[in-house]
Amino acid sequence: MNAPAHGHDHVHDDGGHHHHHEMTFVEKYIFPTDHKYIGKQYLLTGMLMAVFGGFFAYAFRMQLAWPGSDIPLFGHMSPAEYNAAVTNHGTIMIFWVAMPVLIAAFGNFLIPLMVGADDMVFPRLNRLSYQIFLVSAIVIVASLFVPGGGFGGAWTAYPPLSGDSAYNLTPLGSSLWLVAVALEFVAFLVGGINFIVTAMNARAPGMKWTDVPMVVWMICIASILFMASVGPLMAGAVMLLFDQTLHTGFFDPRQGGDPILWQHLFWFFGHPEVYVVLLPATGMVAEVVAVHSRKKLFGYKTILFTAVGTGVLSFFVWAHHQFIAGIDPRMANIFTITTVLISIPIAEMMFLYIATLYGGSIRFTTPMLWALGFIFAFLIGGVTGIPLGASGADIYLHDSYFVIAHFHFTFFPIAFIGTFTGLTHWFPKMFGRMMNETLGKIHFWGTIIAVHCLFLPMFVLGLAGHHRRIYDYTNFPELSTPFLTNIGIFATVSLLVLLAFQFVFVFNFFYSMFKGPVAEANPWKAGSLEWQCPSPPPHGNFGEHLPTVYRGPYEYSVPGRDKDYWPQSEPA
Amino acid sequence: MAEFIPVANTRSASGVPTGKLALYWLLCSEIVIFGGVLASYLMHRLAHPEFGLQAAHTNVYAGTINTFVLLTSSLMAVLAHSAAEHGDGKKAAKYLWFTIAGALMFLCIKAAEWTSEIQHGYTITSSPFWSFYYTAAGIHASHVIAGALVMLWVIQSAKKNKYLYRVENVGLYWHFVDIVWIFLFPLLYIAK
Amino acid sequence: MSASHAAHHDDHDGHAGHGAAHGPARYIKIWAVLCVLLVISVLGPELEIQVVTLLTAFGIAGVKAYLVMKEFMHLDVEKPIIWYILATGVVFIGMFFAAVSVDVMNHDGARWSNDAAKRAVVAGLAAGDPANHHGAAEHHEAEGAAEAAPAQH
Amino acid sequence: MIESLVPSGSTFAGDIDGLFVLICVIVGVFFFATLGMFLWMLVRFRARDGVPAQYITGNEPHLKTWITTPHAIIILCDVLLIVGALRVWYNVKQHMPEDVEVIGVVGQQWAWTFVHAGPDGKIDTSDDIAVIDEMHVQVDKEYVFRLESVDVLHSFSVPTWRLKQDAVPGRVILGWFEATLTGEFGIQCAEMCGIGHGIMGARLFVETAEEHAAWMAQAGGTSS
Repeated sequence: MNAPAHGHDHVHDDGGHHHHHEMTFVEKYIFPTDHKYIGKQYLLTGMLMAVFGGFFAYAFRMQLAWPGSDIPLFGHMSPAEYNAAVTNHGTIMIFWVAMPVLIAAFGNFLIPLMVGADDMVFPRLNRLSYQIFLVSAIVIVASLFVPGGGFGGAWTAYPPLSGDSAYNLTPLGSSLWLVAVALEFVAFLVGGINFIVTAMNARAPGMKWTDVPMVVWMICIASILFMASVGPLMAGAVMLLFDQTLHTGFFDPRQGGDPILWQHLFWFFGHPEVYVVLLPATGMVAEVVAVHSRKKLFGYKTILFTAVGTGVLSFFVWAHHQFIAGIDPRMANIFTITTVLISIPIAEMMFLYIATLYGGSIRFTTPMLWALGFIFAFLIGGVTGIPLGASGADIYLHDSYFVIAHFHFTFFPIAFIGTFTGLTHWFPKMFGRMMNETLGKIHFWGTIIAVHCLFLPMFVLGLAGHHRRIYDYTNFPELSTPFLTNIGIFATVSLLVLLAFQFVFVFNFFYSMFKGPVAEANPWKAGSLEWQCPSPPPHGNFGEHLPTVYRGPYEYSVPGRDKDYWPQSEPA
Repeated sequence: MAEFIPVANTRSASGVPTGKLALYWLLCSEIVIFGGVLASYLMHRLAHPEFGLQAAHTNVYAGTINTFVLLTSSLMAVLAHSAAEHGDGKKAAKYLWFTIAGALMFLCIKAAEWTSEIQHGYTITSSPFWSFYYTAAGIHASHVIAGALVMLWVIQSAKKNKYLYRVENVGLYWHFVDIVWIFLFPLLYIAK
Repeated sequence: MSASHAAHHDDHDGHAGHGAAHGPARYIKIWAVLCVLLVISVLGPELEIQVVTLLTAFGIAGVKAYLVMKEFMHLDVEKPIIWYILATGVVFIGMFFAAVSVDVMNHDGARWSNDAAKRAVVAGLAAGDPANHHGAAEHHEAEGAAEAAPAQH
Repeated sequence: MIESLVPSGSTFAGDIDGLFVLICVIVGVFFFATLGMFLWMLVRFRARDGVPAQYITGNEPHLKTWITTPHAIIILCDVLLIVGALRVWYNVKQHMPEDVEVIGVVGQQWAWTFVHAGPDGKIDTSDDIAVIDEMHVQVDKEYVFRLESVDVLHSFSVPTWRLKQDAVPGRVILGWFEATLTGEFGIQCAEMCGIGHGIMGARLFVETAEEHAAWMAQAGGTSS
């Protein structure tokens, strides 16, 4: 009831500016406030940062397979460079690839469209969020080229190593790394508030909370998780920055500080962070599974409750990253219980996705293949987490390649398979053109096979005692037997194959963007609101009349209708 | 550049005005940030009796006056809200100026206090207590500065009787900053 | 006129029924109460009785925060969703404290002991003892000595 | 499963391996059952001309059973896993043998120092034998290790024993082990500790009582 009054205010008050639809190039592409362009900016920045992350992966896998050799495009790799490469690979892939693409790019693009709004609630705040993010991306890249090199203390940045340049030997790199991460958090706090408030307040008339598409829910839950968990780490980042630059002793035992405190501050954020990126990916998979099997989601509310349950439970499990890190062993018992219990909601979520396929009419389009690939790979990632969460087995597996294999089987499906799911599905809406299905399928099969060949052998390496972040295994006779060396080489070759297949995607992406067949408004015959406006949507999304919602987003194959989908905005 | 204020901004499906809802989410994120610092401080404080001896060197008078200043500026903020509620933007702007004056006074007292402490040799590296003292109060002071800047921006529209709901929102933020100080004051100054 | 304002106010912010209770006069009254509480919280610890210190310093901080939230922020008439939002932050921080204090607040635990913290306590107490405290310079020396000692074990 | 890759050389190594096998069996059953269901659905419900999808909301009792039953079984399996994990954890990390010889382990950038108790069996006495990057223990004898770090975090990891514990500067962390297999094994640092992390290894020598006494005589003689 007060809403029209506000709107009235806004229209008439802009300090002399008046609203016009023709925007200059700079307004439209460089400093846009339109959520779709900000989403695309996030997407392209994230993809660019993925090149950095991927290049690091290439470089250190080459070093591991053929220690000391000259790496093409990189040259000889020193231990400091190796550490910087693994550290920044992890940091960039999580904070500058998974987060911007999954939450910010898809959140920006999809939330206003899916809730039937013309933009985010705070478009300029949204632009600010991207600008802060861009600065953080520039800082993290700059940190690699300062004297002393990039920060090499692992993405967890455990002090005292990260807090004292006498230990890490990267006085500038470590501070810039920390500043970049903190700036990135600020960007996502601002962006997250925008997402949550948009979904809470800007829903189309008639849209009940059970009518909100799953991916919107997931991005909002993820944003809330992020917001509630990142605070202690923000505080910790300030404290660690003071340790680095002013030589305070928050985490320095020589001055009465406590390094364990940082581990808690970090993992209190770090574990929910996993679910921050997981939930948007599962949301996109839910959308794609429903649309491409022409089925209503199996138990919409149950999926939602499993997501909320996973999110809440994820706050109670963080110390399983620290079982052997010097925390009190009695605490480990509590955290083992909570960690193993988190398997219940997340397994149920996967069951419900698979159950959605039951009775469906599954079309094996590229997005559907990616969604199915996500379920398959994430199942592996999920079940291999159990030995790590069970404290007894973690004693041996902690910080081994088993951990690496496990979390890459979660993060690769999340960050890449999830992204490809969303990108191939919403590409027509984003760019108004269809992607090439044949190239898409080649890319899918190449990627999915290569990624399993890359990470499955690492389980074996981990069980054989390979530890993480080791520059050269030939220093350890037990770890450089011909058998283990060959496994490492096999993994590296798989990585090269994996990277090679990404060129297929990049070509398909840019070629289709300009030369692909023009897409109709609703190429997948989907019911949710974003498909009820033109492709690509104009500024303001739905034109003069924003939609009204009459039903849930997943009314597929309703008996008695001649069409097998039922748009949310179509009056009964 | 053309301003585009979307219809989305004017909707209120949750029943809470958009600006206020966003503000409370912001406060939620601030609670965990300050909570992180204060929880870390408290853990050390309870385990390190020597913190009490060092806390005895803090200037309780400065802290008390600063608490008084912040409480008063909070009063000004709520009076501004009251004026804005009655549609009197000019009066609201006036009260917000008083609030900003309070913020400046707070910062001046803080600066004088820190100067004297640093001259006495109590710097941020003196001991973990002083590290926490400067860090926690510093993070709080940065919020005071941010709040004052936002208020300057709100005043510009309020004095033209526009966007009066912003007066309430910036006031809410200011009360939060006040509440944080209400807890920082006994934690850093009084508990010995 | 004022009735219509009150009605508008209720409409605007959902402060149903409280339009009359919140006014400048009441705000000033609350401010006066807050100032009195501030004086009590400063004077309480002067008695140097620990229970009184805790009660006056932290109990009154709680009361002050409550008053600001209720009277100035009008949280009492806000929709429940606002409470849930704020409670999210508070609850998670409480949980963080509960779990982390086991490691950080204790200096001894099952099969571990935090010797650095114990040394810091001893050195800090020695340096902060009024009997031998003559300024920060000495304070630094004492700390330096405490650092040097354990390195030789 | 693990012992085919790394020999099982301590009293609790077998427990950890057994726990791992237990977990693998439980989650393996779930994994393959889920996968089978998944693949079956992909084949059974692939798009076919003239066969429309069904309208299922997820509230149908006969279908919901397929979710709630595995759900209940997962809870049961979780209890089993937790009991198994906590048993092993208690034995390795919480239980503590009393009155046994102590070995000091000190990590620093980038070497391990092992302080052996020497002939008198007591640490922190004059006959201690401190050796860099070499640890000598006697087989079938319980030891307590006292883990410290000088500078940054390190992690004392002995794959053969399935033993891993971080060393935290400023803290003293205790643990125990009993070797069951003689021979020479590797020790690594398993926590990022700077540019030399990749070379921070040490050798572990598990010896019979006679060999150990001989080493002690020789090392004690040269070091004093």
